[in-house]
This record gives sequence, structure tokens and C-alpha cells, in this order.
Amino acid sequence: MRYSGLRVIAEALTGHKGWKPVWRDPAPQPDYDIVIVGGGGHGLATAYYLAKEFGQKRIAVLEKGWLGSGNVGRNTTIIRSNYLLDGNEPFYEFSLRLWEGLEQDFNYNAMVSQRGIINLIHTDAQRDAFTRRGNAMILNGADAELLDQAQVRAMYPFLNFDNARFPIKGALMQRRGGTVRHDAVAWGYARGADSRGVDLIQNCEVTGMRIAGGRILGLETTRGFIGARKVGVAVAGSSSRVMAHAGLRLPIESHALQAFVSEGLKPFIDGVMTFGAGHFYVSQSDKGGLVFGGDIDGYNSYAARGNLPVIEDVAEGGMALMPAIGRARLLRIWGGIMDMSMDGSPIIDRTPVEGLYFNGGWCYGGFKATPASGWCFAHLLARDEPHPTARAYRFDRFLRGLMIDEKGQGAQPNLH
Amino acid sequence: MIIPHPLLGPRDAQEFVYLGDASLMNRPDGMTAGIEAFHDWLYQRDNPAGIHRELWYHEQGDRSWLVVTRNTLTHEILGAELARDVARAMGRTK
Amino acid sequence: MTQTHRLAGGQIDRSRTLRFSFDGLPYLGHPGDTLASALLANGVRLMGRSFKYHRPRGPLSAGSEEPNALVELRGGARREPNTRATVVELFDGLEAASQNRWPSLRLDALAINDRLSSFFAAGFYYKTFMWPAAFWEKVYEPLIRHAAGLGSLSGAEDPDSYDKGFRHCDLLVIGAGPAGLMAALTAGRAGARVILADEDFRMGGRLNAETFAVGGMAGADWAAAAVAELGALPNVRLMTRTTVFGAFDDGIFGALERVSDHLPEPLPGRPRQTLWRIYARRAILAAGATERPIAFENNDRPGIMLAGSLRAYANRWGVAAGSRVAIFTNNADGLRSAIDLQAAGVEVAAVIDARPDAPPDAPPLPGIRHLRGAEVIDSAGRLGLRAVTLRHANGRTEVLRVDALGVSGGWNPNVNITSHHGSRPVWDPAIAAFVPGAGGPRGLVAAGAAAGALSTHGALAGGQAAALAVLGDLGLGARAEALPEAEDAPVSIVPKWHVGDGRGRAWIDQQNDVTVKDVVLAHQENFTSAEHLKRYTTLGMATDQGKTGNVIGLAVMAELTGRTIAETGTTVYRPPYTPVALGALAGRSRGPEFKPVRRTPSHVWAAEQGAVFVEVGMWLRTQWVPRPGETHWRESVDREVLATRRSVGICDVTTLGKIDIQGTDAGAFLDRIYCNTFSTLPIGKCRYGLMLREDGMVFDDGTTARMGEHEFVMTTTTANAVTVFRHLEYCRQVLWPEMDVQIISTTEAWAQFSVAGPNARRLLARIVDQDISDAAFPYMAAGEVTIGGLRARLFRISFSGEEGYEIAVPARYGDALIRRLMAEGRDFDAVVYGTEALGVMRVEKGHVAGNEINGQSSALNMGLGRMVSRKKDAIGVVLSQREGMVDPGGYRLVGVRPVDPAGRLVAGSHLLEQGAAAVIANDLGWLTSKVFSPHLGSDIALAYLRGGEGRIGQRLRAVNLLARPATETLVEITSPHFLDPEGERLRG
Amino acid sequence: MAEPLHALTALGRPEPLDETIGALRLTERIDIALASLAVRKGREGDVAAAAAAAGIPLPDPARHAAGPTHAAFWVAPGMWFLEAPFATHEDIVARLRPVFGDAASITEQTDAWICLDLSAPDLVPLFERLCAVDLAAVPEGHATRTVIEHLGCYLIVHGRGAVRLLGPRSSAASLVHALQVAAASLG
Repeated sequence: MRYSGLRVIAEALTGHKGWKPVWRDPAPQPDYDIVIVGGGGHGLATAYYLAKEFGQKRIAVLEKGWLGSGNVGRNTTIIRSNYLLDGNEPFYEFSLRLWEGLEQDFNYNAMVSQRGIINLIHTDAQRDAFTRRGNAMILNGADAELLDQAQVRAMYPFLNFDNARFPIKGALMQRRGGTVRHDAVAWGYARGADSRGVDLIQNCEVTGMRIAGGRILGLETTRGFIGARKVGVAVAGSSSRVMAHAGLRLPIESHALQAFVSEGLKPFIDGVMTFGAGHFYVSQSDKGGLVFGGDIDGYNSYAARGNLPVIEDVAEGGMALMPAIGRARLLRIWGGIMDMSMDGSPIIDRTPVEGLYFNGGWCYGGFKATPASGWCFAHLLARDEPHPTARAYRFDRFLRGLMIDEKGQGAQPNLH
Repeated sequence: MIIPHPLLGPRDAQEFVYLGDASLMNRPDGMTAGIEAFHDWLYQRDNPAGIHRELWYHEQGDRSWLVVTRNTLTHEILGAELARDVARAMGRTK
Repeated sequence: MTQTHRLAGGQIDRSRTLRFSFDGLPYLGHPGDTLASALLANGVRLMGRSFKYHRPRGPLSAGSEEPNALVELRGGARREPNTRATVVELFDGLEAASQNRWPSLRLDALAINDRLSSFFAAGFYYKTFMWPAAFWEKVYEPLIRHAAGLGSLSGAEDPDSYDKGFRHCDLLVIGAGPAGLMAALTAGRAGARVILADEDFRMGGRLNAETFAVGGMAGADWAAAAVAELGALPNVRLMTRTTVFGAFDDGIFGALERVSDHLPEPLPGRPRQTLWRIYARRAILAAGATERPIAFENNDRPGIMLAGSLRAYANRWGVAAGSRVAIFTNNADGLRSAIDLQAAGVEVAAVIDARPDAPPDAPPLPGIRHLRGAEVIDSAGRLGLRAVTLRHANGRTEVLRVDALGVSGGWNPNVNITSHHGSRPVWDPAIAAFVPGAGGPRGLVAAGAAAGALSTHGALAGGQAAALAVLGDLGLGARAEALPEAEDAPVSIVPKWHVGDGRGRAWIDQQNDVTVKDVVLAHQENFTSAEHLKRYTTLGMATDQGKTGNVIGLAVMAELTGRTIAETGTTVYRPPYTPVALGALAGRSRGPEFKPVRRTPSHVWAAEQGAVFVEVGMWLRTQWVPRPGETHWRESVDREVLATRRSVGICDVTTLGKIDIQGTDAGAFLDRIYCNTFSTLPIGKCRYGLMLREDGMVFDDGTTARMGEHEFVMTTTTANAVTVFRHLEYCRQVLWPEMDVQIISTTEAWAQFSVAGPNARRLLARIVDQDISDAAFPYMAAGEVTIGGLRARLFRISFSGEEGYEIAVPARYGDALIRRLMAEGRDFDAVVYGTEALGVMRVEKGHVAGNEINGQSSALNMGLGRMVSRKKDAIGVVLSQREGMVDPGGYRLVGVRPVDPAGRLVAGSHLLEQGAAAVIANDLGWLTSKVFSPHLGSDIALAYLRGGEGRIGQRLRAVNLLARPATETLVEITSPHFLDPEGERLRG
Repeated sequence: MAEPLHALTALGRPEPLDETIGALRLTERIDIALASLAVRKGREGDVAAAAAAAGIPLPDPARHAAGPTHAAFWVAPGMWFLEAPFATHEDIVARLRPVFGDAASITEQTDAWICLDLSAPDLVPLFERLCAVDLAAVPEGHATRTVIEHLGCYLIVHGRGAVRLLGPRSSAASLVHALQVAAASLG
């Protein structure tokens, strides 16, 4: 069914009896052409685009829990394309363009809101680096602006300009950056995929892979064997666990990232902001909560929770930047498991197993990548060749010395 | 988390800096091993969901590098040894 | 205003009267009151508005689970939005205001949303506001954002301070009700180190709100006596006003102590709140239970509250929430409220008991109508309850005129903290509630009501048993003493979640306005998993985290799906238990104290000179030193550069990392650390070293000197001093433990100054006791010298390109040395130069620094490929040979000059061929560092350029597309060595 | 030969800090020379013997011990910090080298640290607001490294009412500020 304001009014007047299930709960069929493992944002987007843009049929998405229970349901909802390196920026800009038309495309209001993102500058070296980055963004067709201190002050007068340990000297701004209602992205893609015949199978965990002669035949699951011509794995956070079923080791570690939301407050912060002298970034949701985060906890973890030191570190960054939030209260802390890759950039590639494809290593950049990741993974699955904007996301880049290391931290995942 | 330091007893993990999988101790010999071997050693991980041996550095303590055995599903720490002792036990004596 | 609803009794101090105001109107209360109890005593029930429909609301509860009575407490910069009136301790002069309403609490314009509620069904916004696309940011969202949110921040800096602290104990007891007190007594008497923490300002928990006898005395008195005994034990620490908000790994708990929130403002020097990190070997969760309501149509009016809260107000605060009340319950505990209220002199119109076959006399209700099998189906009263409509067992309906209704749907054990590590609570049908499941935080057990033991005796026994078990674990012997006498009434409950068919609006989550209707819609649209229900309807996502509503929502969904509640699942509770001020989590680390400041030994002197300082990491370094008459920083920097190149300049370089490396294998060790060779370095010499990461990228650089056969002094960059030291420890302990190497940092032990320029040696010769002639102390010499007999170190090295030295003395003498150098330097017009001039001179020389050593660049990129020796095994050498890193067309360091000397360069500009379009495909590289060279009289820059060496002499465009309008400068590519490429000046 | 250079304290003053805040007495010590002593590989026996002969204690991990002229505390496996009177041992490295010969690596540390003595009837309330060390439980002579307001410090316990702190010299002002604020907040 099509959603619209008129429909909402009509239903309101008739007791909302007409709303249909947003997705079916089909039983798994014995086999499919393409099976996507992972009913998070990337998996659902992949299925959606496979059906809608690449004319694929007989597609299933297997989710071990509930749809959207991946990191799409536990992130800080930021979208942006303010990357530096050639391997990344075209991809994230492609993603941002997909965000810009997403709601009309899948007829679901995911509240894509381009209220702008600023990265604050505190040193001359940072300004030099952000100037390099901003130019790279524009060369890639994205938007970028360099703001001076007065422009930042006009935008956010309550930041600590006058009594700060690390004075604010300006900011790199991308006006097209912003936030999206994260759960709605999963639901919108799920609804769009389901309505195009994709089987979305919840509570179905992959327990093994059936491989013969170097080719994938299907998946052992908690709901029985499911045959597949092609299998696409999009389970960031659990990538190593799932790919181990195929005997593969990955250039990835799993780490816990905590995120935070405050009690609801009247509008205070319009856009998205990242602190350049501490580990803190923040935006305010439409409901009024300050949504913020910082660093990963820093040790391998599959427990979707963290510890106090990072919580305190994030709060310290927040108070150093915005001393007016001292009396706002932290309402909820949650954790997600990140696929931290060896250079901080993702992987969308074939594997040594014929018919088995991989999408992961998103670190904490996965949410903003959701549309492009789905599109590019669908492209790879359908056509067996990488999408032009995702060509660099190969497994062998580490062997060949072609890392995409935005932070310049080297082969230490917890530093990216 | 609390790390049971073999010399100093229980210490808050906040005093430590984390590196990663203890397999990083097995560095290939740069005079004999090639790019492939170094690549597999430096970039590839088991990343287990469960028992994990990993390297922690007591930066705000006695500067010992430790090999900590920890469950990545529960964060339960099962033991800690001085990395130097482990390395020497692996034959790194001369 | 008078306290029209004040009853006799209660634990308030009537000898003192406190003045306070709400929405500008003055009221009176007493010490011991909460803001909510005092307002109720003054006959004020309307305290807030709901989030979505702006429904009038009064307090639902008398505790921290409160969803409705949220106020903005205090004024000015101390304004605290979303503060629960039910936990605010009354103080004289307290000011509170209602929030999320306009123009007033009684007349709120957005109450229109309530009339339009059918258009605002769960998730309606996902289905509309999509056309035209641009309207979302421009029209729809601003309206939504304006309407949303609860209270507002002042926008001013929080004037209060916050402390942090660390406490240690054998046993942490969370909650000081009967279970917690009994646990603390048992462990405390046995000599264990005990911390007993309670969120309330008065310990005792429910005992303060009940009329039960414990051990033959009033429960509250028993609690007071227990607290007194505990207070006398040296091994027990009592923490009132302290909420344990989270359980973290290995027995670390976060706790917030509200040190000054019961005062108009903190005493001088004292914090508002203290965040405690409690290290506990064991913990007992004795957090009690929270009552839940039953959903029925219009069950959210002011005057309708939890039955147990209704009696708490009467028993603890001597307040009647209404003059004529009724009770609606599905369990025996609800009857207690009727009895207590009647005993307190409040007229009880009826007990509406949803249990058809409720036992008549358990407990007896003298003279109170007990309507078995009846239920409340609606209520009336716009700003406060006037009447309820009930349906008798026989179907007959009746309107009951009451101004307060106590509702009890049973009690939920406060399991929250047990699920902070992901453990899911399990359903206990006997009490129709969730109890703690397996796999909770290690070392934590729940006891008493928190574990599902809902009677007073059960709580006392549970607390004692849990403490005995802990003592056993800790090897502390203890015996079970006789428990005090207490009631042990069994739980008699018939689950009842909501009344009616779900068509009317029956509130489940009162703050977020989630009704049974919304759950029905969620089910209809297949959002049936617990998480989907929560996220789609926002059930349980309000500031109360669903403490009263979550279970009802799950139960309704269970009904709709035909599954059990257990099958329907739970949503895992996450920290914090109750919201925590961000200021408390930050503590003292804010403003200038956000991070420590590191000062150089010449800081005092430089400040006297009027130096401009700049943050370099934690360090404050001299950026330049303006002289009188210099109005622009460039004047000062140019002068410092020219004076240094002309005669002599001095710069404090103490911030560079210094590491003492000793041992019989020190030389061999350095061969593995640096990509170039050090074992061959003669004693008394230094050498520039390049350190790679294992991935072949440049990690750090600096000069390292050999002071003896087995003794080296390494210098690192300022930024990497700590990480390099960590790396060296890693290499010597983990990779090569067979080597004999000892290292220690000496960065702060020595004050070190660079003395550079044609007259550097002449100046130093006046100070250093030894002969430092070119013959005695040639280029790259290093050694120990003395200054007036004082031990010092001298290195003949240069970053500036001039004949240069670095001289070091013990840090305490650094101030004297800079003064001595400047005094002796007067004859040479010596200047001090700061980091800007340093930057200019190193760029003129083509030396790489932070902007080039960016973690993304190899030795080859920097034009230092020849330094990478293949003759030995060193960190990073093998992987630096990967195809992608030896690409001849890759980035190389070059120099860049504007063709027109007046042309401006901007660091970060990108390089393009002349005539090439500004698109990424044509991108050739970027300017890493740019300075104005007074020596060359133009801007110059270093750049990473694809195929760099091959392009030297070419003309390219340096474009800055960020400039408004975009700028571009025609530039010539040169060698990065702008000045003295042969280094003649160095050798002097 | 030029005349000697004057000295400033870590706080950049001519005289050491000596301050009382509430119950706390805060005294800066500039009269202590400090050196690190690290055992060379396989020379544990030689170092122990030399130390014993010279009356220099080499305590166990997490311990501090005092001898006739030198006191010492353990900082890392095979490494100690040695304290001696500055007036007589300013050149502490030159004086220790002959004692240990090539069996140990010795490095001057005197000016790397600000050394503060804290005294009060009970320092527990102060230190529980500064660091994670359980001052009430550790024995006399306990020596450990800990973090105070982001600064790595050595803490030596001479009793519940007497503690010595060694903090990074360049951050002396930040450390002292943190101590002053914490002491004042005890009210």
C-alpha cells in the first residue's frame, strides 16, 4: 500500500483499520537465487536494490533476530560525505545522493534531515588538513565550506569559545550532512523489499555454510537448510563469526562502540557537530534528545556494551565543548559491535569461495553508507563486478599496499 | 574491567593501553619472510567470539606488556601473564 | 496558600516551614517533603503536560519512576529541565516551573494535539511529510522540533562544579529498604567493608511509606535504628542521596551522589554532585519493586496515581492526594492503600477489585465497599480527577465521585541493573512480573523485592541470606541471627493489564502518550517483536525508561499475538538506572581544566617577554615573541627568521621526546627500530633516524645520539613521544626480549634549547666550559659538557638549516639558561624564535614535520626512500616494499613556489595541470605545509605530488575551492630544499 | 668558568610550595635527587650484591624502602627509582655508576618530576577523590603508579596521613591545582 498524508487522514477518520502489515513473515523456501545474510540496514538495502534496480528475483534475507537489530538500530543517525581519500569520498558522496531521494524512492519518511555537519578546528594543522579534505570533497562533487571562528560562533553561540583549553578556530562544514531516523531506514527498506517479493526471514540464524568444490551451495540455519546460488553476507559486527563458517579469516576485529542520548530538551543544537580536541560528536533528535558519542571502548568485544572510562571521556569532551549541557541528563547508554577493519575502511568484495560475497568492515561509518553499500553490494552480486564507487573496497588492498587509511593509524583497528 | 596483573594484583583496565591479538607476538623474521607472511601476520585476525589472548600495556603503571586471556562475549578475564615471559617461553631467549 | 491536604503524622519536620514556589505562586511545606508531596499538600495536582498530546498530568508515583510530574527546577543558569517533582527534596526558597506548555500549564495551546490525536497515531510521521522533499527541513521538521522536547536548557554555562571519586568495598548494597538494611547489617556485623547506597534522602525504602511493624516497632523506626547501628560501624559507609546507576565489568559500579541538590546552591568549594566509581568485590541489588498501573480509558488524569504511592504520600508525608478516594486493584496489596488511607482519615469511596473471587478478608476492609470483579472503565475531570466510571461484575456501570484514584496492577521487581550486562529477566507467574534472569553482572545478586520476594519478611530474609552467601564467598564467617518479626502476606494477584477492547485511549506510557490503541496498531502492522514495539510506538523511551509502562505494553502485545509474555520477550534495561547529569560524568575536566597543561622550562621567562603561546598537544609553546611596534604576527615571525639566519636564534625544544636507551644490545636494538642503521654510529655522534610502522608508513623521526658504547639518547617528535616510548617497550618486551635493552623517558628531566645561526657557536662558547670549536665539536657531534660546572648535554644538530646546536641542562636550570643565553646573546642581537619561525625555517630546508608525517606517507613519499636499509630486519621494511607503496607514479615530496612572487599559497590547496578541470580525476596532490619565506620573499610550500621528482620545473595550478570565490595560483614545482641544498651553512 | 645557574622549582618559582588547605599540608620537595636503576640482562645477582654492599634497598614490586642514604621504590620489572639527598647527591648518576658498574643502566630523573609531600590526619577522603588507589587498605611503604586528573603519578604511602606524590614536572601546575581543588571541596 502507498503511504501519503491523505492516507493518514483517511485512516484517522476510519479508526486506522486499513493499515496493512509493513512486511510479511514468510516461511523460508528450500532455495533462492540470492540469499542475503543479515537483516540490518545494509542487508535490507541490498535486497531492496537487487529487486528494484537490478531486476533480481527469488531473494531472501536471513536475520538471526528482528529486522533492523543490527547497527542500523543502534547508531547516532549521522549522514555525511566529508571523507578525504579517493577510495572513500566518491562512495560516500554516492550514498549521500541516494539519501537525498530515498524517502520518495521507497515511500517511507525516514526523516532524512540535512541540517548540516561541522567538524571543529582547533589548530593550524587541523585547518591545513581540513582544507585539503574540503578541496577533495569539492573535487569529488560534494559540498564543503571552511568556516572561521565568527561563523561558528554565530551558528552555536553556546560553545566554549572564551574559556576553553583548546580554543575553537573554525570548522569544516558540509551543509548536506545531517541525520536520519535510523530505525525507519531499516523499516523502509524492509517494506520496499517485501513488497517486491523478497522473503524477509526473522529469527533465522546461519549456523553453517554448505560449500562443495569451492562453490557455495547454501546455508545451514536454525530454520533448516536454505539453498542459494549466491550468498551475500552483510553482518557487520559479526563478520568474522559468519565468515568462519566458510573457513575465512578477515582483516577485521569486533569492537564495542557506545552511544548516548539525553532526556528530551527543547531545540538546542540544530545540526551535527564534532569536537576537534576531544572524542565527542553530537546532534539533537527531532524528539529533543541530544544524541552523542565518542570513541570505541578499544578492546575486542562481542558484548554490546561498554565501560565507564569511555562514558566519562565522552562527557568530558561534551562539557569542554558545551558547558551549557552540564544540567542535561544522560538518559540511555547503548552499545553496538563494530567491524573494525585494518585501515578503517570497508570491504565489499568477492571471496575465495565462488558465489560467496562479503560486505563488512564498516567500523563506525556504516549507517551513513547504508544506501550506497546496499546498491554497490547489489551491483556486485547481480553483475559480478564492483560498482565504480566501491572498486577500492577489496580484500587484497592490504596485500598490495593500497590501504584506505583516513586517520593514518596503520594496521591497528581500535585506532581507526 | 579489572586486569589481574601478575606482579601488582588487580588493576583497573583504564590504566592500560590495548593493542590486540597476542598472535602479534609471532613476528616473522624480516630477513627471511616475505610480504605474504608479514601480511597474514599483521592484517588477518581470528577475532573470536569467546576466549581471546590479547596484548595490553600497563602505560599508567609499571609499563609491562601483558598477555591477557579474556572472553570477548562476557569481558570475563581468565588470566594475565607478563608478555616477556610468554615470549621467552616461546623461545625468544637469544 | 495553605496546606489544605496535610494529614497528621508522617516523617516531616513540622517544627520548620519552608517557602517555595511553583509557576510563580508561593506555597509552604516542611523539611522531609518532596516537591510533589508539598504541592499535593497544598492541593496542587496539576504539575505537567504529556509529551505528544499535552494532556494535563499530575504525579503518578512518589518516586524515581515518575513519568508525569516533570518540572524545570531552579532558575537562571542553574535551571534543571525534566526534574522529577517526586524526588526533589524541598528546600527553603525552591523555585520550580512547569514545562512543555504554552502559554500556561492550565491553558496549553498544544493541547489541540489531544483533540487531533487520531491523526497522530503511532508512527504516523513515517507515512507522510514526504512531499515535496525539500519541505521536510523547511516546514515539517521545524514544526515537529519546536513542538517536541520537554524542558529547556538555560543556554548558559553550568555554574556548579562536579567531583569524581573512587570507593572500594567487599560488599556494595544497592538500596536501603528492608532487604538492603538486613544485608548491610549482616555483612557489617561480620566485619566486611560495606557500602550501603540509597537514592532517597532517607534510608528505609518502603518501610518509610508503610504502616507495617518490624521487630515489634513501626517499620520506619526499625529502619532508623538499623541505619543508626550501621552508622556506628567503622567498616560500613552509608551513602544516602546516592543512585547506583550502572553495573560495569568486574564489580565496578557507577553511582551518583547528589551532594548539594537539597540546598538552594552548593556551599562554597563544594560540588553539586559527585560521581563515584565503586569497586566492589560483591554486590547485592536490593532496589525493591515498582508498582505498575492498569490501563483504562483516560487513566492519566491528575489525581489518578499508583495505589502504593497514594498511601506513601499519606504515611510518609502526611498528605492526602484527594479528599475522597477510590482504589482500583487486581491484587491484595491495593487493599492496604484503602486501609491506610481510611486510617489516616481520608474517605475511601470503594475498592474496585478486578479479582472476581478476591478473598473477602485478606486483609479486612472495615466499612469500605469492596467491589469484587469490578473494573474502572473511564474517568472525568479535565485538569484533575472528578469522577471515575466503573463496571460492576454484573455489567452495571456506576459513576463514582472521587478526586483521587489509586491504581495497582501489581509490583515489578526493579531488575534493571541485573540486565545491564545483557541478561534478560524471566517471567514469574506467581507474582505476574519479571524477576532477574541468569547471567547478570558477575558478583551481583538480587535480594528482597528486587528478586521477587514482595513481603517484608521475604525482604528481610532475602537480604540476610544474600549477605551470608557473600560472606561465605569472601571467607568471612557469619551466623544467621534471628530475623525481626514482620508481615509475610502472600501475593494474591490476578493479572489485569488493561480494561476495554483497545478502542478507547488507555495510557501505557504516560509521558510519551503511548496507549493500548498504539500497541494494537503496531500489532496490525506487524511490529510485534518487543524491540519493534518499543521503537515504533516509543513505548518505554521516555525519561522514566518505561519503569511503570513497559510490562503492560508487552502484556497487551502478548494478548494480541496469543503468545505468552515470556515469548513476547523483554526489552533489556540499559544504564543509567535513572538519568545522570552530564556535568557529573565530566567532573572537573572542563573549561581550562579539560586536559592538563604542559609548560616548558622557559615558560616563565617567555611570559615575561610577552610571548604568544600555542597549544601543541598538551604543551604550551612559544609561537612568536612580538616586539614593541610589531602589529602583525608576520612581522615578528619574519624578524625571528631573518635574525636567526643572520646571527643567532634560540628556541625551547624541550617538548621533543627524549628517551634514554641503554644496554649491551642498544645499538642492535636501534637498528631494528629505525629503518636506517645506528649500530655503526660512533660514540659522541648523532644521526637522523627514520622510524616506520610495521605497515611501512613513517611513524616518527628525530636525531639519536650515542653517548657511550651502550648508551644512546633518542629524540622523538613532540606529538609522538608517548607512542614511540610505548612502541620501544613493545619491541624490547614482546618482540625481542632476548635483547639487553633498558629504556626510560627523560623528556621532562632536561631543559633543551636550540641555538642556531652563524653566531650560534660564538654564543655557546661564552657559556660552555669546554672547547666547542669546529674541530673539537664538529657537525653532528654530541657529548656531555658543563656550564659553570653544571652538567649539560650538547648536540650539534639543526632543524633550521643553520649551524645549530641543542644544549640541555637539568630542567630546574632551564630558566637560568635561557636568561644566560639571551644576556650573552645581546652582543649578537640574539632572538628567541617560536614555533612559527621554526616552521618557516624547516620548510625552507624541506624538512618533513607533522603535516608530512601524517601516517599515510612512506619514506619514499617523503623522498627518504634511500634511508630504508634492506641489509637488516627493521620494523616496517618488508611491507614498505608492497606494489602500491613503490609505485613510481605515487606521491613524492616537492617544493612549490608561486610563479609570481606576490602569489598567495594556501596549505591544503590541491594541484592540477594547467587547463585541467577541477575534478578528482585530475587531482595531482596537495600542499602539505605553507609558509612565507622572508629569505626568498614569497610564499613557499611543501607538497605531495604524484610522480613528484619527474615534475620538478613544471608549472601547475594550486587551487583552493574552499575560498569564496575559489582561488588558484600558478606555481612552479621545485626541489623541497629551498635553501642551501648542500648544507654548507650547517657545517659553518 | 662562568658563574653557576640559578634554579627554579617545577612550578616556576624560586621557593618550593608549602601550603595548608583545610586539613591538608602540601609541601613541594626540591631537596631530593632521583635516578632510575635498571638491571641489565642476566645481571640481577650483581645488582643485588652491589646494592646490598652499598646499603641501597631494592624493594619488591609495589614497595618503597628506605636505607641509610638512599631510599628506593619499585617502578617496573627490574627497575627502581632511587632517592637521595639533593644537597649531597645532585650528581646522583655519577655517584651510582661506580657502585653498579656495567650491571645496571642508570639515568637521572631528578628534574623529571615534581615531588609533593601530602600530610593530614586522614588522607583517605582526599585521595578517594583523586585516584583509584585504595589508600585505606594499602600497607605503609606501598608504592604505585596511578592517574590523577589525567596525569600519571607515582604515589608512595608512608601512612594513612602521609603520602608522597611524584608528578610530571611540566604539568606541575595542573597537578597542584587538582590537589588544591579537591582539598577545598572537602569543606
